[in-house]
Amino acid sequence: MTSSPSSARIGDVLVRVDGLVRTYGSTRAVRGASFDVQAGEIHALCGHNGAGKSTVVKMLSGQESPDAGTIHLAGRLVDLGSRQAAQRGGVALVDQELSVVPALTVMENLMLGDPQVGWLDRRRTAARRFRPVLDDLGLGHLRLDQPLTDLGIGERQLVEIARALGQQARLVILDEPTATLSDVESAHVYSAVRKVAASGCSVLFVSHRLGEVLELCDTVTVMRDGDVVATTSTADLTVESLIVQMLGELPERPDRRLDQDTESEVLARIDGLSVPGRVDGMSMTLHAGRVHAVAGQLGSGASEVLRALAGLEPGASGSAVVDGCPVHLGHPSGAARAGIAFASNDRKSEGLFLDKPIAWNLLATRLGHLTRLGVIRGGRWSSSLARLVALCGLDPKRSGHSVGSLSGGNQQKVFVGRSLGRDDVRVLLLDDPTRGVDVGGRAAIHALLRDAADSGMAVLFASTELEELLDLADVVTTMHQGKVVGRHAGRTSGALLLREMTHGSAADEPSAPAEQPPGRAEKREVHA
Amino acid sequence: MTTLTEPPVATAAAEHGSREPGRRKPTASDLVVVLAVLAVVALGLTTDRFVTVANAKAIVTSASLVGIAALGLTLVMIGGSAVSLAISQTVAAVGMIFLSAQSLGLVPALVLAIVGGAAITALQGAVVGYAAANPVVLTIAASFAITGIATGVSGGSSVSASGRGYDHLNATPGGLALSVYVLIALVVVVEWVLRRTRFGRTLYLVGENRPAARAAGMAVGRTTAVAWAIAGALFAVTAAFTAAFNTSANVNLGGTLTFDAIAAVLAGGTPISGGRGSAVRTLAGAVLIAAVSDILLLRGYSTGVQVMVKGLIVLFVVVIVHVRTKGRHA
Amino acid sequence: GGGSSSDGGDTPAGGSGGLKGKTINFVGYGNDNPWGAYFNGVFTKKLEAEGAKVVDLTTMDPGTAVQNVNQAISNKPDLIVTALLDTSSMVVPIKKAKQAGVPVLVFDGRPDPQVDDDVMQVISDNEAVGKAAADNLIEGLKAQGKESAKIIAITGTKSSLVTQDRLKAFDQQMATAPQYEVIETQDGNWDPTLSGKIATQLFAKYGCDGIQGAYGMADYQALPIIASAKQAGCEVAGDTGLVVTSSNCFKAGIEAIQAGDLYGTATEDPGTIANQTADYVIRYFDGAKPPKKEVVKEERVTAANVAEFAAQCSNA
Amino acid sequence: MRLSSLTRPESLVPLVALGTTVVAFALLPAYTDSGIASFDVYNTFQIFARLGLVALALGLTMIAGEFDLSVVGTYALGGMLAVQAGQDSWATGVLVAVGAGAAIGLVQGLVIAGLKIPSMPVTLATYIALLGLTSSLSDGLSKTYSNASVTLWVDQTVLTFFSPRSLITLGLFGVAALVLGVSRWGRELRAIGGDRRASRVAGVRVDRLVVGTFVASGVLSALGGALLSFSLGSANPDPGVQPLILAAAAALLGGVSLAGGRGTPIGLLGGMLAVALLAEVVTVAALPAYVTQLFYAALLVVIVVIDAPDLRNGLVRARTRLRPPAPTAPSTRNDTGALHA
Ligand SMILES: Nc1ncnc2c1ncn2[C@@H]1O[C@H](COP(=O)(O)OP(=O)(O)OP(=O)(O)O)[C@@H](O)[C@H]1O
Ligand SMILES: Nc1ncnc2c1ncn2[C@@H]1O[C@H](COP(=O)(O)OP(=O)(O)OP(=O)(O)O)[C@@H](O)[C@H]1O
Ligand SMILES: [Mg+2]
Ligand SMILES: [Mg+2]
Repeated sequence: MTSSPSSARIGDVLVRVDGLVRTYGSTRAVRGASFDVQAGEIHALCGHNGAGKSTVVKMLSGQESPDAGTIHLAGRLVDLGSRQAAQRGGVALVDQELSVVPALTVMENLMLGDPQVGWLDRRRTAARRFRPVLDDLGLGHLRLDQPLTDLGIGERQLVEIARALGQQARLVILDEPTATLSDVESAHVYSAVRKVAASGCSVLFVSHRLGEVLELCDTVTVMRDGDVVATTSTADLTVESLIVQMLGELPERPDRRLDQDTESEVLARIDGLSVPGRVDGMSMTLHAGRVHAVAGQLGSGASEVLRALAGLEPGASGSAVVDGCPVHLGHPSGAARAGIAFASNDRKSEGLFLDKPIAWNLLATRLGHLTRLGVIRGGRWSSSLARLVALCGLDPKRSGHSVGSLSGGNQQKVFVGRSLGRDDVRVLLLDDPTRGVDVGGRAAIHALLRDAADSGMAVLFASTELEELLDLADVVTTMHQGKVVGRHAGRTSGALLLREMTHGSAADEPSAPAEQPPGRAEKREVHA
Repeated sequence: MTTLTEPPVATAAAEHGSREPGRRKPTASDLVVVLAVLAVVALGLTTDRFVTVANAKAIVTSASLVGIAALGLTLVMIGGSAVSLAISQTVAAVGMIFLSAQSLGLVPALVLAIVGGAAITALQGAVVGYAAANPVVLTIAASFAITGIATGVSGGSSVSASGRGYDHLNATPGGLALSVYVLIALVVVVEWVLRRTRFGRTLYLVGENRPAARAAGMAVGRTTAVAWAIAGALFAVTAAFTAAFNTSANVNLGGTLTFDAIAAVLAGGTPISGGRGSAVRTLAGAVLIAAVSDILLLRGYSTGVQVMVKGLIVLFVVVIVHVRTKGRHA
Repeated sequence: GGGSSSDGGDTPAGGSGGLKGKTINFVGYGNDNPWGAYFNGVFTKKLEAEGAKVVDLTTMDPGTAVQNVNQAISNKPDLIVTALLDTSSMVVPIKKAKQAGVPVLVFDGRPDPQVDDDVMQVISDNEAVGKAAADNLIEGLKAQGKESAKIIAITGTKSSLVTQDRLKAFDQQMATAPQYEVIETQDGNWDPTLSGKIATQLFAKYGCDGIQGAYGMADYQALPIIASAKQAGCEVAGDTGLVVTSSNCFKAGIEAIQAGDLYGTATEDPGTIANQTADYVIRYFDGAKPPKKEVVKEERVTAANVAEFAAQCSNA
Repeated sequence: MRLSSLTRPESLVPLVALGTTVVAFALLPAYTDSGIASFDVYNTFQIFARLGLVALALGLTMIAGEFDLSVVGTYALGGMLAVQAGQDSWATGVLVAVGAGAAIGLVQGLVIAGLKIPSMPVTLATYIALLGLTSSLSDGLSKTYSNASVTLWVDQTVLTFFSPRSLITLGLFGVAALVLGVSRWGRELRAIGGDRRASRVAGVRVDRLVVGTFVASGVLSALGGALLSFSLGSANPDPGVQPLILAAAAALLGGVSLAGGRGTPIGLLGGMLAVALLAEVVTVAALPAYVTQLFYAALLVVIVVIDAPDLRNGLVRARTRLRPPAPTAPSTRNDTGALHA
């Protein structure tokens, strides 16, 4: 756990953030953040979801103006009123969301918004500047005139990182740069970041991957609920102490029920499911009354398995049988007819109807049951609504409000609730069911899913989060690079799961162990 | 623990409308809207002969034909397909069919026209719905195709009626044009369909967020195609009335209807992005444009000024509606 | 054309070899206009029957028409026959044709005075048409015994000389009966739908008792006026009702006259002028040296003589 | 240029469109009895000049992910102003027209960028308003431009195939191609059309660029209208909807996508030339005008089909159904670029 603080100039404060405040409506996203970043330092910013990390990043990169507080760059008070102002001040950014333009080529993306590129395109000069960065990031094989659409999502992310690192800035901010990268790709990023830091440039590195934080960074600033909790040198930290800083205390696990398992009916069988370039011959069985998980990092194919079953991957092949009926892969409506309901990980653009009332959203997929000859039956509508609102723990008085006006957690409850309490849904698929949801909302959603399983559905979710996998799943299937690595029913060690998710199968294990009768996964605290 | 078989909770306030949440504080845009409405009303009241029964009749009559077509376009827009740029051409072609089928009698001719209009338009809707084709490009193509085929088939000549049955459409029961009654009846029906049927709900949801509707397994393609088919039928109704009114039809029968209909829908405050709008709003938009044009005419302004003001009204409503809906979610 | 004969005036001689093998470039009104469609059919058939080759460059777009005339000049045909969608934009092409030595025959509307001498013309007598409309109105109103009357006119596209000529003659003739006053003249743009809309608004503006007569410049404009009058609850025709007249007779107009709704119209039907234009071309190539300008005789049509014109007017 | 770059829609569509029409043009002698005269080329460029600038204006806004329906309104107004203000001096006329176009573009750009409104309804409203304004400026009448020397000058034959008007139009396409090709604007224009949020994050001045694009669009359309009026010697207050539809068709045939982010001025040039060539072929071959319309319809349907995402999905599905792919080693590569993110 050593990283070599390299520059002689360490000790000079390059960035001083003092008392930054930013509120959105009634949400106090950042309540008074203060920390310093030294020149040549790799400085981590950690905290749980919604702690305010990205908001700080936005203020430092000129995307948002602080309500109060100051930012000093190299000792000078600066007003970063726009992206351009921040860039002129020497701040480069990798945004939390992938921010490259698929319509452009690699070179054009690298030059996009670059303050050092003038009105006239000097492609050769720019190429000279960016080529070494691309090489460092393992993108040496790319042609600069290749359109970005030829690249996978990981390579696109690397191109965005290259753009920031190549800008010869004083401060490079990377907001979750490795979230969508494989380990090899991440390793390239680490070495490139170290190289940039070695040249005297400061790096602000936001990440949820605590291992990489401790490995790569010199100092960690931890945020919790909009406040800065502490800034500590990584030399003085372990994963456990960092988690304590982030969460205040180790989280209480919800009480798991311990009812003994009997044989449970096989509800669905998936055989040889493939999605070109994504999933390679995945097979599994789903049992009624069980919560199943596919575990895998972004890009492992876990999410595509769910999408393929939901009919959203046109290139999917293989067979899936629900309740004895084959599912036509490739048609969402075919999946729906087969009794499959799907909740995407992209709640906003592929999930909810944000402008529409909660009632409409909750009942959107069961209109057939609420109508006679196509006409809505008011009585059934209200009774179904009341039942679902109660089931999801929502405020019945607000069922006429638009879903967009709800908090993230409640939005997710509506999204999940849409598929509950329906006789025709046999299999419930959820891709990252608690994305962007805080602790309380998360517990509520977990309870909803457990209830759904108890009512006789098979629940299958995809997740990258160890804690959620251990808390919720009865059966975990791990995936890596499109292939199933392991299956775990009942007691599982988090460390094993994590290894399989990040490194693929251990050499001595058979790659796809036979199905074991499902049991309860053991509750354990795991942090690798 | 809540089980799924639990009886409905009695506390739920049954909500099936699209009522917006609570009361909002009045904003600057509210003020602008109120002022604009007052200005139009004041202009109307101070215009000679504006407040007369005859003039009111004239306004609704001139709004009726555009209004019926705009009603069809409303469905297209709510469903998230933006606009059809082939309305004029569809109306012209259907008008020609309607008049040349007069020898069969009024009702068969009407049925033929409506089926024809629905079929032409539903075909486009199916491509938009099932293949996610761009409706603007597709309907430009359709407008070329319809005009090309209609010109080729008719040799460019006007079709005159092969019977007198069409004249019933020019009737004025109670002193008001039949098309006005038809418009009002259609507004009621379309509004009911939008609010109270599965199709209506699905259409709003598809229009609001097509990927979400698709992912939820809803019948996106079918809903879109049906919406376009109804739109086509409504275009056909406009076509029958227009053809009956003019007693002959050629490929130019549709005139500027495409843009008039779009203007009426937009002036009613329906956003082009889909998921919102209503039949009543479109009626209001059509009447607003007709009323303001009427005021300008009564005050002696030229056609050019009337057209210009029509454009400015649409611009005003588009901006105001946008500012207000954005304000609600910011 | 290779011909004999002594060129008297500056009318280019077509020669006397007849039409066989001659090429005529025809930039008429497009087929998407009913009037044009019928004209084109009659005209082309007649010339082709004589052995001429007619190159069809018809269009309804004024800009395209200019380009097509330029194209025609470059084709070096024996004759260009054209209609003027936009009088002023045709000035330069006509001059160019003259320079290139290609004869031009203009039909329907008259050319700009600047190039009046540079072309041959078979034009409709638009002044007669306008006058006929006024005569119809005056006659109809007098027959009803009206001491005074208010009249509206909904015209063709105002920018065309056709409309302007008709309107001028119409106004002049109306001035001879000052008890009947033209209170509104609106541009109906040769558009039936627009004309109906304007009429609806005018009936609202003046009320049924405020308008006693109406002129729609084409039959397909007058019929929507009648329809909108009826919709507004105004009486049409009969002993006291609205007197409506038009011009450019069409089948639907003749039927309306026979039904008693339309008081009268005037000819300017496409068949007559097409025949006369074709005839002119034949005479020109036969070396008959037709006069530089021929005016098509236009007739007033009312219930009294409608039978006579029913066939002539029922082509479009 | 690599072969792969020719198979991308922004090059492929105009190449196919232009190729088809050039072949049809070259084969003219096969189905007419006249050969190809140099005038046919000249006239093609005249047709091109008539709508070229409008297509360029519309195309530029489409590349930026907007859709400026008002171009034809500005075109009509520009033509009218040039005639009314330019009776004595053509330069004054052009200046007034171009100034008005710039002002219209500026106002629209500010409204669209400032309030983040979709451009289609805004520019549609402006289009209607501008047609009304033009018509009320001229009382609904065509206005004659009496300065015949200007009319003769803009259309005189230059270098056999061109006229000053078509050369100016070609020149402006060249300028646009050059500016977008060598400066950052080209990249940024496609960037804001392709992904506006990402461009903003990357540091592109999105709003300025949107406003600038609308100003350019207004200037080009107004200039196009002025040139047309000079050439015709008259200004028509109502050009109808045909120019708009044709300009849109030309832009789409030029490889520009309505979704934005795709297209180049050279592609637009190709698309517009294809439209002009087709018109010329139809003219020379004396085909009925409706044949042109059927041809446009066919070309546009092809574009629709190429661009329809769910149709592509359906094809993938059908291919999978027919021929299940042999298990391949998955990689992070995504050749179709269709990410579900
Ligand atoms: N534009 C916005 N409007 C309203 N609320 C916002 C907005 N942006 C952020 N927030 C809220 O501010 C809080 C902090 O968000 P921020 O994105 O900074 O969290 P984060 O620490 O980056 O979380 P994550 O780890 O999930 O990225 C959250 O509660 C979020 O919901
Ligand atoms: N834009 C908004 N308009 C109206 N109400 C809102 C809006 N944003 C939040 N609310 C409501 O204000 C309240 C507080 O919101 P907040 O995001 O803090 O919820 P929360 O308690 O954190 O819920 P959760 O735990 O589910 O995230 C909630 O009832 C929420 O639905
Ligand atoms: Mg964040
Ligand atoms: Mg919250």
